Parts: sequence; C-alpha cells; structure tokens
Amino acid sequence: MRQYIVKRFLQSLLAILGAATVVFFIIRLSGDPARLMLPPEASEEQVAALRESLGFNRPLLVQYLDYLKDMVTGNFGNSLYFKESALQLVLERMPATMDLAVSAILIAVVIGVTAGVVSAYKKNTFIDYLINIWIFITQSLPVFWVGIVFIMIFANQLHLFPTSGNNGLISLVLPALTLAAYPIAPIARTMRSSLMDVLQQSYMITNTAQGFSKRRMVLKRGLKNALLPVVTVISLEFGVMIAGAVVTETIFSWPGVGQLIMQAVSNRDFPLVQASILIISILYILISFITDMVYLWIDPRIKVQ
Amino acid sequence: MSEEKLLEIKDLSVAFRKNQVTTSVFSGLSFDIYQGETVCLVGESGSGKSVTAKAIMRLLPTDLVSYPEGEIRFNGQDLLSHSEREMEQIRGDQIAMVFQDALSALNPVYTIGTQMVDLIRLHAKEKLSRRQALAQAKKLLAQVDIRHADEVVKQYPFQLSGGMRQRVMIAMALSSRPRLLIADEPTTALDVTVQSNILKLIRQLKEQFGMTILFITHDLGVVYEMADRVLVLRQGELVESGTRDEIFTRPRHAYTKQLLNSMPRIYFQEQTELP
Amino acid sequence: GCSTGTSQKGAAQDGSLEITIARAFDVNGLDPGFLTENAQVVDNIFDTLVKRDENEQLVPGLATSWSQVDENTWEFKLRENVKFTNGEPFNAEAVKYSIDRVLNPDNNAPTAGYISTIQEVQVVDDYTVHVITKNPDPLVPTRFNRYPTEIVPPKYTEEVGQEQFAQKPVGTGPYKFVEWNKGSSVVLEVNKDYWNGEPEVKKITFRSIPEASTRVSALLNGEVDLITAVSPEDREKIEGSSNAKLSSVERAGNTVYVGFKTDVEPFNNPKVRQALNYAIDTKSIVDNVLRGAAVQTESLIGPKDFGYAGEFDTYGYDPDKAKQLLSEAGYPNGFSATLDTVNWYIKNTDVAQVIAEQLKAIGVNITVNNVESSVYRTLVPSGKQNSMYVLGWSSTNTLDADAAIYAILHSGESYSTYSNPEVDAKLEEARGTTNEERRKTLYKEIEEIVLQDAPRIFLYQENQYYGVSKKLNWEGRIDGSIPVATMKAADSK
Amino acid sequence: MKKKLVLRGNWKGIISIGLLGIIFAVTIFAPWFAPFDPYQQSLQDILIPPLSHYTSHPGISLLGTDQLGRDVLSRLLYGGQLSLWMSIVSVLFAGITGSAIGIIAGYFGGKVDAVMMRLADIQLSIPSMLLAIVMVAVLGSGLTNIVIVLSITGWVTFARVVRSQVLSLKEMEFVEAAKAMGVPSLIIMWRHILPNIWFTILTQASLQMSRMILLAASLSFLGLGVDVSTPTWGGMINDGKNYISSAWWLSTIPGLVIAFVILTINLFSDWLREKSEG
Amino acid sequence: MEQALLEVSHLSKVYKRKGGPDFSAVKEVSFSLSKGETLGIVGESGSGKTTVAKMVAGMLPLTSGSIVLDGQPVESRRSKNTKQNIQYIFQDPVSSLNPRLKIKDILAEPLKLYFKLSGEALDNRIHKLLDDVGIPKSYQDRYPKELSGGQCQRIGIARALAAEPSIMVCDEPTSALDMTIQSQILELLQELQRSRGISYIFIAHGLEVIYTISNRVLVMKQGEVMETGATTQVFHSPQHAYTQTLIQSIPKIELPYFEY
Ligand SMILES: Nc1ncnc2c1ncn2[C@@H]1O[C@H](COP(=O)(O)OP(=O)(O)OP(=O)(O)O)[C@@H](O)[C@H]1O
Ligand SMILES: Nc1ncnc2c1ncn2[C@@H]1O[C@H](COP(=O)(O)OP(=O)(O)OP(=O)(O)O)[C@@H](O)[C@H]1O
Ligand SMILES: [Mg+2]
Ligand SMILES: [Mg+2]
Ligand code: NI
Repeated sequence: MRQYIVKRFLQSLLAILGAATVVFFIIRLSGDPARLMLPPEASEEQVAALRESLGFNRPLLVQYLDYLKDMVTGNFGNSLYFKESALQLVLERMPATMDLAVSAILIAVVIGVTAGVVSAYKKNTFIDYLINIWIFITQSLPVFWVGIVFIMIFANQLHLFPTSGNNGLISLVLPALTLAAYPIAPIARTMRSSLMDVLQQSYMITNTAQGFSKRRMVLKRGLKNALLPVVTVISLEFGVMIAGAVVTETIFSWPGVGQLIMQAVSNRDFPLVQASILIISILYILISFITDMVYLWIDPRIKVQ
Repeated sequence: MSEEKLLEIKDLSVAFRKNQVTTSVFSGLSFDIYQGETVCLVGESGSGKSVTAKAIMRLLPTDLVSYPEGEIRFNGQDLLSHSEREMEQIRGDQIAMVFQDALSALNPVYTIGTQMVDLIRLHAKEKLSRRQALAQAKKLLAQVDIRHADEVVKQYPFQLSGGMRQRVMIAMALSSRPRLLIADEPTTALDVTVQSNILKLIRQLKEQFGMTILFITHDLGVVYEMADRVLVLRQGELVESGTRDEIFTRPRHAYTKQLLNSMPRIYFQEQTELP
Repeated sequence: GCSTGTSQKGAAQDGSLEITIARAFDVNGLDPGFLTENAQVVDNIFDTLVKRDENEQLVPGLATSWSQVDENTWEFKLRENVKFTNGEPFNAEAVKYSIDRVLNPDNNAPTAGYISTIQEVQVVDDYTVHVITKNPDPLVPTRFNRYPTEIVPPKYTEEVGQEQFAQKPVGTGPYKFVEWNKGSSVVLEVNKDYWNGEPEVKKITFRSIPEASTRVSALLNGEVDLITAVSPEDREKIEGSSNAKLSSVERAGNTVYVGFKTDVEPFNNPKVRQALNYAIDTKSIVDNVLRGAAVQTESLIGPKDFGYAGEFDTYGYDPDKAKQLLSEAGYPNGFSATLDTVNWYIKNTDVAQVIAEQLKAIGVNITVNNVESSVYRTLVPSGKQNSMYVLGWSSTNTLDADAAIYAILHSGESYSTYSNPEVDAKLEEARGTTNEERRKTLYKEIEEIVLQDAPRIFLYQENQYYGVSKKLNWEGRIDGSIPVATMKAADSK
Repeated sequence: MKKKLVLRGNWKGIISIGLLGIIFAVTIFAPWFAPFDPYQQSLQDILIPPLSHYTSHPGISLLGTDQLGRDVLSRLLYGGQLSLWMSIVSVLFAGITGSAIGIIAGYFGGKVDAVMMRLADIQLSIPSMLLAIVMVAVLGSGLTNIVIVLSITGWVTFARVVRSQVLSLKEMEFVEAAKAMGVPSLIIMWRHILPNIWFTILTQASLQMSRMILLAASLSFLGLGVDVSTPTWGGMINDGKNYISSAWWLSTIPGLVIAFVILTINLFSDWLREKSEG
Repeated sequence: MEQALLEVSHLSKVYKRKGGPDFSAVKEVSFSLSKGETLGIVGESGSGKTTVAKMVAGMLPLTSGSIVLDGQPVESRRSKNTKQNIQYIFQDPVSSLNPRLKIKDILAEPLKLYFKLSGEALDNRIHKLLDDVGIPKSYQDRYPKELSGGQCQRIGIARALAAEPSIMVCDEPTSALDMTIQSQILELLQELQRSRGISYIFIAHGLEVIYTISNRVLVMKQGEVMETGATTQVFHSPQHAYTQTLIQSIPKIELPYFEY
C-alpha cells in the first residue's frame, strides 16, 4: 500500500508536469497578452516593446525551460494583469470556490442519490417517471436560466436570500443550489441504472429470501454495490465544479477560481493561467486518487494497480 | 411427527415469459409437507427443483414469471396472494432458504461478518448489539465446521473456498431457526466429513426446534440419511413420492429405478473392517 | 418585506450615508498610473490637477489655474495646504513624481500613451509646475483630467513599491482606501479633511457583479444603491420599480460602426461602401433592436466632444439607390462577405444579424462571424479580421475629437483600415495646433470627406444607463466617472 | 389478449421509437413543417409572446418570436438538425474513444491504466473554454472544430465511468475463464466486458447529449461555432439569456425541447435494457 | 519410465489478505500426471484443492513451484497452445458463464478460437457438445440465468470439452448433477479418455465418483498433501488418519442393493 502511494505520487508529479506543459503551449498558441494589456490606442511599437520586456518574443522552448526552472523553484511569477503573485491569487480564491463546490456537490449527491435510488426502487411507476422528467428538465435548462430564475424567485420575490456576493452562509444557498442543479441529473441517472443492475443480482435475491425488506436491502446493501460508477460520476462532477463554475460564479458574483481562470484566459495572463491550472490539476489528481481509494473500499475484489 | 400440513402445494404451475413466448416449467404440481418432517426432493437436473423452491419463497422474477394456476399454502395462508410486504415477514424468519449457487448468493462487497450480523439482527427476537450478533455469527460458523471463524468473519466471499461459502449460507439460513428450511443442494461442495457433520447439525436442529425441511439434493446417500419422505421430480412432473424406504426398496417409476442404478458405488469388501 | 440585513444599509439613521455601487468588473489594481480598465474606483481616491464639473467643463482640481506659457509649455498653479490621507503634503514634487513614473519607459505603464506627448514636468516652485510637451499639444489640460495623471504621494509610493501601492493606495481624494476583497469588493471611507469639503456619502463599497440581470436584481432588492451598465431590456424593470430609478446618459458610450478593409475587393470601391450605407436601415435597428438604447448618427465625434460639428444626414435608408450604386460599381448581383462581430457593444450580434439580413435585400450575402472577445482584441489591431468588422470607438475620457477619430481614421493606426492622405494630413494638423477654431474647422472637413468616402457603415452611438436607488440623488455622467463626492441623499434636496 | 401483451411489454419502445421518429422527421424535413422562414427577421414583431399575430405579415407565431422577430417554432425545427447532428456525432466520438480507453485502462491496469488516467486528469484540468479559444485563435471557427472540442472534453467521463466498472468486472470468474482459455484480450474486452457495461455507457451517452447541446452553444458564443444566425437549440437558449424575465419563452422552450428529446432517448434506452433483461 | 505428461512440483500459494496476515493456502504440493490417467483430488473443504487446480490451469499465479508440461516448463505467460491443452471446469458453474452471452456463443468461443470453426460446422459442433452433456439443442439461445444449476455446470463442461484439451482440470464438475446425468457425464469423460487419451485432474467430494473414475488419488488437508497413491490402495488401505475418517463419513445406504 505504501509503495502504491509512493508510486501514485510520482505518477502524479508527471501528470502535473504534463498538465503544466500542455497549458504552457496551448495558452501561448492562443496569442500573447501584450496587446490585451495595453489600451486600444496603443501602437504596435508599444506592443512590441511590452512583448519584449515580458520576454514573450523569445523562442518558445527557451521560455518553456525557464518556466520549468521557475516551477521547480516554486516560483510561478506574477500575474500580468493583477501584478501579484499568481499562486497567491489562486490560493486566495480557493476557499470561496471550495465552499461553493463542496456545498453544491453535497446537495447534488443527497438529492441525486435519493432521486436515483427512489426511481430505481420504484422503477416504472408514476414517481419514477416524475423524477425522470424533473431530472431531464433541470439538466436541459442551462445554468444561467436556473440561476436567474432562482434570483428572481428567492431574492426578488420572496426576499429569502441575497442576490449575490459572498456574505456568509446565507449567500451561499442560491449559488450552491444553482450549481447543484446540473450534476443531480448524472448522479441520479447513474445511480438508477447501476442500482437496477444490482437489484438483478442473485445476492439481492438471497437477501430477499433472508427476509430483508426491499427498502432495507436497497439502502443497506445494494447501495454500496451500485456505488462504483456513481462515485466516479460524483468525482468527475466535483472536479468540473471546481474549475468550471464560471457561469454560477458570474451570476452570483461569487469570487471563485472559475471566474479567475476565465479572466486569466481571456487576458492571456500566462502566469495566472499556469498557476491556476497547476492548482486545479493537483486537485484533480487528488480527487482521482481519493476516488480510486474509495473504489478499493467499495469493492474488495479490486486490487491496487 | 404431527399430521399438520405445514406446506401444501396444489396444482401449481409456473411458466417463464420471454419475448412473448411462455415456457412452462411445470404444471399441476402438488405435494404436501407435514410439520416436522424432512422431505427430499430429488430429480433430474433441470426438472424444476430450484424453481419450486423459489416459487415457495416467491423469489422468481415477477415480471418474467407467471403462475397461471395453483396455490402455495404455508401454515394455511396462501403465499401466492400475499403482498410483498407480507412475504417479507415470512421470508428468512418462517421459511429460510439455502441457495444452490453459493458464490453469487453472497454479496461480494461485504464481509461475511457484516452479512451475518445484519441477518442475525434482522431476525433476532430481542435487540442485539453488533458485537453480540457477531459472537453469535462466529458460533454459527463453528457449528458448520468452519475453523478460524474469527478470521472468516473478516473475509469477503471471494476469499473463501466453495465449500466454505456454502457453509456460510447454511449457517445464515439456520440462524433464525426457521419453521421451514428449504435447502437447495446445500452440501454439493462439501467433503464427506463436513457434509456428515452438517447433516447431523440439521437433524439436531430439527429435533430441537421441530424444524421442517425441504431438502433438494441429487446425492442419494444424503437422501437416505436425511429423508422421511422422498419426492422424485422429472421434467416438471412428480413421478413418484413415498417414504424413504419405499423409494429405496420398492421404486415404482422407471426413472427412480434408473436413478438408483446410476449411483456410483464403492464396493468395499473390507469396508466393515475399517477401524 | 425585506429580510436581508444588507437592504437596510442605504441611508443610515444617523444621517451618515453609506452606499454600495455595483459594477460589472472588479478592479485589478488601484494604482491610477497603471490601470488597464476604467477608473471609476480610483477617481474617488485620487485627484487630478484638472477636474470636470457636471456639465463636463474643465474646472480647477488640484491645480487652481493653468495657462499656456508658450507653444510647448503649460503652467499649472497648484492648490496649497492639501495633504494626502497619510499626511504627506501635496506639492509640485508630487506632481512631477506622479507623471515621471508613468512616463518612465522601464515601468511599462499601460496608459502611458495617454500622456506621451509630454516631454517632462518641471518644478518651478513648491506650487507651480511647467509641463513641457514634445510638440504643441492643445489637449494638455484635458490630459491632466485623466487618471494616469492622478497624483500619488511620492514618499509613500517609493516606500511601499509599485506593487504594494496598487493594493493599498493613498491619494488626496475625497475617499480613503479601506479594504479590497479580491474578486468581490473595494471599500472606501470618507476623507474628513478633503480639501473640497467632506462629502455627504461616508462610505462606499464598490462591488463587482458581472451579470447584468443580477446587478438589476441587487438594485431592486436594495442590496446596492447604484449600478452601472444597465442593459436596455432591464430599463423598464428599473423604471417600474418603487425603490430605484433610471439615469440615462445619451451618447455616452461607443460610436459603433461597421468597418471595411478599404484595400480589399470589393470594399476598395467607394461606391460599394456607399451602397452598403444606403442599404442599412439604422433607424429601424436603433428603434427596434436596441429599443432606443443608442442614437443614430453619422458623426464619429460625440456632441460633448470638442470638435463636434453637428449631425449629418448623408445616407438615408434607400435600398434602390444602394442597388444602383452596386451595379455602377460592377456588382449588379452583389457579392459575399463575412462580418466579424464581438460582444463588446449593446446587442452587437443581433445588430450584425440584422445588417446581414438587410444587406441580403441588395444581393450582398453576409456571414456573421462572432469572435471571442480576447481573440478579437488581438485580431483587429493586427489587421487579421475579415473585411467587414464591427467596432465601436469613444472619446468619453478625453471628450475631444482627436481621441474619437485619430486612431480609427489615420492610415497605419492599428484600428484603422482606412488610408486617405488628405485625411491623414488634417488629422495631424489638428493634433498639433492649439488654435481651437482651426481645430474645429479641420474636424468638420475630415468628417465631410470621410462621410463621402464611406470607409465604414455609420450606425449609432450608444447611450449609458445607470440604475440609482431612489434614496440617492445622482445623474450619470458622459465621461463615465462616478464621483461619489457629488452624491446627495434624495431627501436632502 | 396477445396484442395487449405486446403493448404492455413494449409501450416504452413503441412510444419512444415513435417520438424519436417524429423528432428526426420533423427536424430533417424542417422546411416542410416550419411555418415560417427561420431566418426571416421582422423588426416590428420583436419578442412577441406565443400565440400572437404578426404585424408585418399574416400568420400566428405559435411559440412567439425572438429578439429579432424570428419565429421561434420555425427556428426550433431547423435548429434541431444542427444540434442533434453535432451532439450525436460528438457523443459518438467521445463515447467510443472514452469507453475504449476506459476498458483498456481498467482491463490491463498497471502502467497502461496509470498513463491513461493521468492523461484524463490532465485533460480534466484544462478548461474547455481554453481549448475552444485556442481552436478559434489557431484554426478559426467551424463546425468540425466545435465537434472536436466537444469530443475532446467529453471522453473523460466515459473513460472514468467505464473504467470503474471494468475494474470490478475483470475480477469476475467468467472473465478469468476467458483469459485462461487464451481468448485474446481484445475479444475479451469486446465480447465479455463491453456487453456488461453497455447500459452504463448508454446512460452516460444520453446524459452527455444534452450537455453537448448546451456546451456547443456556449462555444458558439466564443466564436467557435457556426454563423450566429443559424438556429441551434443551444444558441436559442443563449439568445434568451437576457430575456428570462421579460420573454420567458425564448430560453425556456428550447430547454424543454432538449429535455423532451433526452427523455425520449432515455425511454428508448430503458426499453432496450428491459428487453435485454426480460 | 515413460515421461509424465504433467509434472507439478513444490507448488505453493500464499494469498495476500488486506488488513490481515498472509495466508498460505497451498504448501509444497507435488504430483505428476501421465497421458490417459485420472488423478483424483479429495480433501477437506478449504484445503486448497481449487487453488491447486487454478494454478495448474493457469488461472492463478504461482507463489512458488514449477509446472512442466510435456517436458517443457510452463511459463507464467502461457502460450495459446498450452492454454488449449489444459482446460478448466469451474467449481462454481454460474459465475463462470458470461451472463450476457447466449449458450451457443459461450460454446462457440473455444471452437472459433482453437479450430476457427464457423457457419454450419460450428453449429453442428455446438449441437454435438450440447447433446454430449445432455442439454436440448433448443437451449442454445438461452442466457445462463435461464438455466438450472446443473445445466450451467454442464455448459461449463461442454465448453472445456470443446477445446479438445489433453488435460482437463475438473473442479467438482458433477456436484450439481443428478445421478443419471452424472453417470452420463462420467461415462463421456471416460470414453474420451479411452479414445483420445485425455488426462484428468478430478476434484470431487463425492468419494464414489473419485473411486469410479480415478487411477490415482491425492488427499489434501490444510494445503498439504496427506496421502497419495493408487485409488484402490488409498481407498482400501488408507494410511493417514484423515483419509480414514473421510472414508468412514461416506453416507451409506444400508439397504440391500438391488438391480432395479
Ligand atoms: N429464468 C428462467 N427463464 C427460463 N427458464 C428457466 C429460468 N430459470 C430456470 N429455467 C428453466 O426451468 C427449468 C427448471 O429449472 P430448475 O432450476 O428448477 O432446475 P433444477 O431442478 O433445480 O435443476 P438442477 O438440479 O440442475 O439445479 C430448467 O429447464 C431451466 O432451464
Ligand atoms: N482469493 C483469495 N484470497 C484469500 N484467501 C483465499 C482466496 N481464495 C481462497 N482462499 C483461501 O484459501 C483456502 C483454500 O481455498 P480453496 O478454494 O483452494 O479450497 P478448496 O480445497 O477448493 O475447498 P472447497 O472444497 O471448499 O472448494 C481457503 O481457506 C480459502 O479461504
Ligand atoms: Mg437447481
Ligand atoms: Mg474448491
Ligand atoms: Ni454430490
């Protein structure tokens, strides 16, 4: 086990390096920031001068090697746009993102798993169809729709929650619900499909024969058997939330990493993009490691490596 | 042995439906089991023994199976007209079953201990703590000749040998002291020493608690050792039934005779001289 | 009723006014010399030598008076007894320091271009400076109204360094910096010793709410008191609400046009360009698509700009004439082209689609290509856009024709796809002369030439809308600034 | 009796195939069904609500008009073509490659697994918007590019979910049996593993469909799509973003249409599944 | 002496168990098998019979020991030929059949793999195999779940037979079969042994079966070989105490036997 973790750690370092490399080249392919940093009136000479002073006119490979060197020494440079340590900026935004993503995933898991379980358990009944319809509607209406409608109803009409901003728990409710709306669908559907598989298995029939009520069986037994793909979907959705909550963050003016990355990308703020992708990839790698560990817990037949 | 009928099966028919085609497994099957007796169901492979057992427990997949006619009466109640909720009261508690296929019958992701503890607590008359239930589980495992029960409870089904899994299933079925035990080829994977111990255990429980047993097996030796009465099934038809001695000494139906004849035997000349 | 605590904030009971302003963006730094976005926040922390009153007239700020000494020299007399909020005195040294650090090429100040006509600032005495320009520059006082010339305290700035200064700025302005929560808000509190009297509003929170509809919701909910960039379709909502009102500023935004690459077939033919101008029903676009959120105009110079020469009426909607011109130009059956758009202007993609549809009527087939904003920003200056492209230009910060048209008409400028030696000459002359009458004439002539030459489809100039809580008395300004010091509680009037 | 049985067991199939048929017919032959030209703007009739009369030309707009006075119903019908086509193609690409990668990684485990899953981690950490922007900046916009971006962002889900199932499936005895028999790995994956995860893949695919439609729309807003006036469902939803409170039908109706299509597809896959199990 | 077909020496297996001590399931087991011979393995439940069988069949990696087939040491990565030559019948019939494959596809797999059969030849062969194990042809379109336990077991046997191996490792192949089918299958196996010289490693708890079919017997307990020798010798004069109890525990029908 310890050996496995060490191995995994080394792999992860490679993966982080990979992500860093991909991002390094990809972001540079999309144009350099010199133009974007200057006001529109700036002349081409000014742009060229800035480019030179930032070192973006050097050969890509040289820049890359420099970048690697910096990275090894833990130096991610200053954001071009904010003029602050890029890493610092990302880390500052991380807590807000985590608040949002964690509470959203919790909501989504609770609702999604429940909905999935109920609809598998009550397969082909009115309630199953109802849940399906609801799930697909929430999935097909875009995040901004959900967000804006939530604001209209809960903030403007009912005055229950503030429209936006980050002032403690109360302002977390609407964005978290909005962000949770989407992943409910994949979680619930995966749960349903997987649980239906499990309910077919002969060990479930054994449990029936042993006198477990269907509900008890599903909740206490089948759930764990069915969890494998669901956990995967959850981990994926959680990952997407960390970096991909841009729309929700924008609508609720939630100062998270998603917005920061988008800003950084559209400003071609190379150091900031690199720093955020680095943090994000570390998080992903952590998530996928945890997921793999959860696999081991769920199904003892799965072996490490 | 009382004259009270514990289980009555009257004109039972079972059919599987698949793509609008229905295949009948058997029709018009009838037999009774009296309180406290051991009935052995023997017969050809594929003749419907397991289906009968599952039908009694109402375990056949409801959307694929139909019971065009017949009744299954347990203790006077018609099981076929029971709701699922009512069946839950009966299963495991009143009627317990040992499945033929022990590997797939155990949940792969829980330890033996967890599965046994849950079951024991489910049927316990008074509230049991997990620890108490675990102790009981270990005791049960020991009774079915499992050594190192302490370790086995911590293991997952795939880590056990075929015979061990089968014994776990038996232990689980016996844990609730059911009124009727349906054992579907429970000893197929057991070596003879263990098998004879288990048979002994079952007989003992039967005596102690008046358990009634429906024993499905192909092993005539086991039949001989266990049965009060024997039912012979062939292609969904009850071709013969009678007391053990009747069947073994005066088999009437050709199939029964064939069955007895094809029994492999060890001709021990010196058998009696064994120490 | 409202249950949110924040909604009670507006006018506190004790009469001290605290307001929240919601804008679309967070600031990226608070150093006026190194800003890359608009200066609504820093304007309240710093002062310029020259200010504008509510009629957009230049009035004394930190300078009490200014005059031109010779062709290339301007003299500013400075206000005495002004202190930065950290106690540092304001004086000529501070002025020189503030301008020098922006002009210093090593500092790469992004907006150095705004004052690049300045050669140097000379300290004459403690309260007098001379601004020496490279060439005669009529705009020096105007330039000293823009944020790159806001005055910073030399000692403090040196002490903390450029980076720290952008985090914790100190100025002479009506408000002091309190805190900046990255990505969400900047808080300022009143400067009790402000040289121009203590403002009525005691505390300002600038929040960033990027989503337009959320901004409106927050205003209607009473969470914020002032919002910028109200989108046209939200206007009615605000007007209909009981606790907020709309403040419209006509023609305070970009003048939007469709540019042609005038060296590319078929747009190198002026007849084609004129034809396309005739083919567009701008009025209908403005009335129906924009719902009156802009004003149709063929003038590239806004009415508040110096050099505005009134409106023109050259190209009415006349598809027949357009067709005729096209056949004269040799395209009786029209042609195909791609129109690049970007989401910078009000409903720009919609407008582009209407343009495409209207051009279809004269046989011109347009593909509308919506380009991602940051890509567009690099595409257009490098001339890689398609031969038709949407662009808007404004002079709101300078309010001068030079800023409004030089960059988009002078050949070789990055945003210009037009080249006409006559226009170039006039542009250069207007830039170099301080004679106001001469400049006005020149701009009028330029506009007339350009209108005939039609290097673009002339469309409209956008309006700006603010949503203001009824508790406040404030009207939006054409230069887009939000001088909170001028705000009053509604009942005090 | 018999007929009734056929109906009872297969109503899901009958209804879903019927509806899918209608959906495809109506979108493919949109010109026949659409009441108006989907591109025709009518600046007098901007944002008229459903069931109101046009002023500029005769006729009723059944589902209202959009911000340029175009008929929403007609645009929906035409929009289906591109939206369905784009999402189906990219789900196919993503589904096939993702599932293949997931099966291979799960089945072989070890180094193969490590390499592929770390690749997936890398893929996940690169925002799709960044990819899109790079695409626009480097290759320009276009339909193929949008499908490429969609497929690239979609494969990971399939790969991860499939892998998780394969990890436990490959420990099953029947897989061991096939291995011991010397059945080539490729065939084991194809014949023994794939059929057992087929419904997982199907479930994910139908979930990805709507995601792709919506994502395609946000990509076209970044300039990576088709001509903005070409109707697509996602594009229509985005068009309505600013009008959610004033013209609800603009975003909501296409959203509901997508939901309806996905629901139908799910009904169909449910039916397939029940058939295979029954 | 003629060289043995299969030489197994010092076979050991240690199972790693999560969160527990490693478990030594098989300790230093050696035996050999000649062509056309049947080696019966009996022993306590849990004594490691399945483990040994699976190692011989290449389904479990060896912890230590060696297997020599036809004079060639068997590598841990077996060649296709080796795999064909050693076939395995699972103790647990149901879980060894892919639930999503029809019976005919299950049987077709080895036929296609080893003999490249297709079309009618394939169908015929499948029918023959089904017939051999006593399953009606009509069952070929069923899925494993639609069969009874014994029927599944027979499919497993048919699948192994399909490969026409030279060694079959049978892990309780007839445990779920009634006497008539059992004897039919045993006869089939013996017939194949006579005609093709197949060798069997035959694990069974039913000593009668072992007695009937095997030439030599290996008795296992707790991972170790207790006793080995010719069948009659082991059965009639068991040396080891465990063997003796084993033989004593055979359920006996104490009625006079009749030929009915
Ligand atoms: N789900 C099913 N669908 C269709 N037919 C089935 C199904 N389950 C069992 N059968 C068929 O029903 C018949 C009886 O099966 P059953 O399992 O009762 O046999 P059995 O007597 O227990 O045989 P064995 O001794 O081999 O276990 C068999 O022919 C079998 O093929
Ligand atoms: N995967 C595994 N992990 C850990 N222990 C295992 C595993 N498989 C088997 N064992 C253990 O190895 C021992 C031998 O198992 P094996 O299956 O070989 O027994 P067997 O002789 O075939 O018994 P039976 O007659 O009951 O089938 C048992 O104690 C079992 O618990
Ligand atoms: Mg059976
Ligand atoms: Mg075994
Ligand atoms: Ni037996």
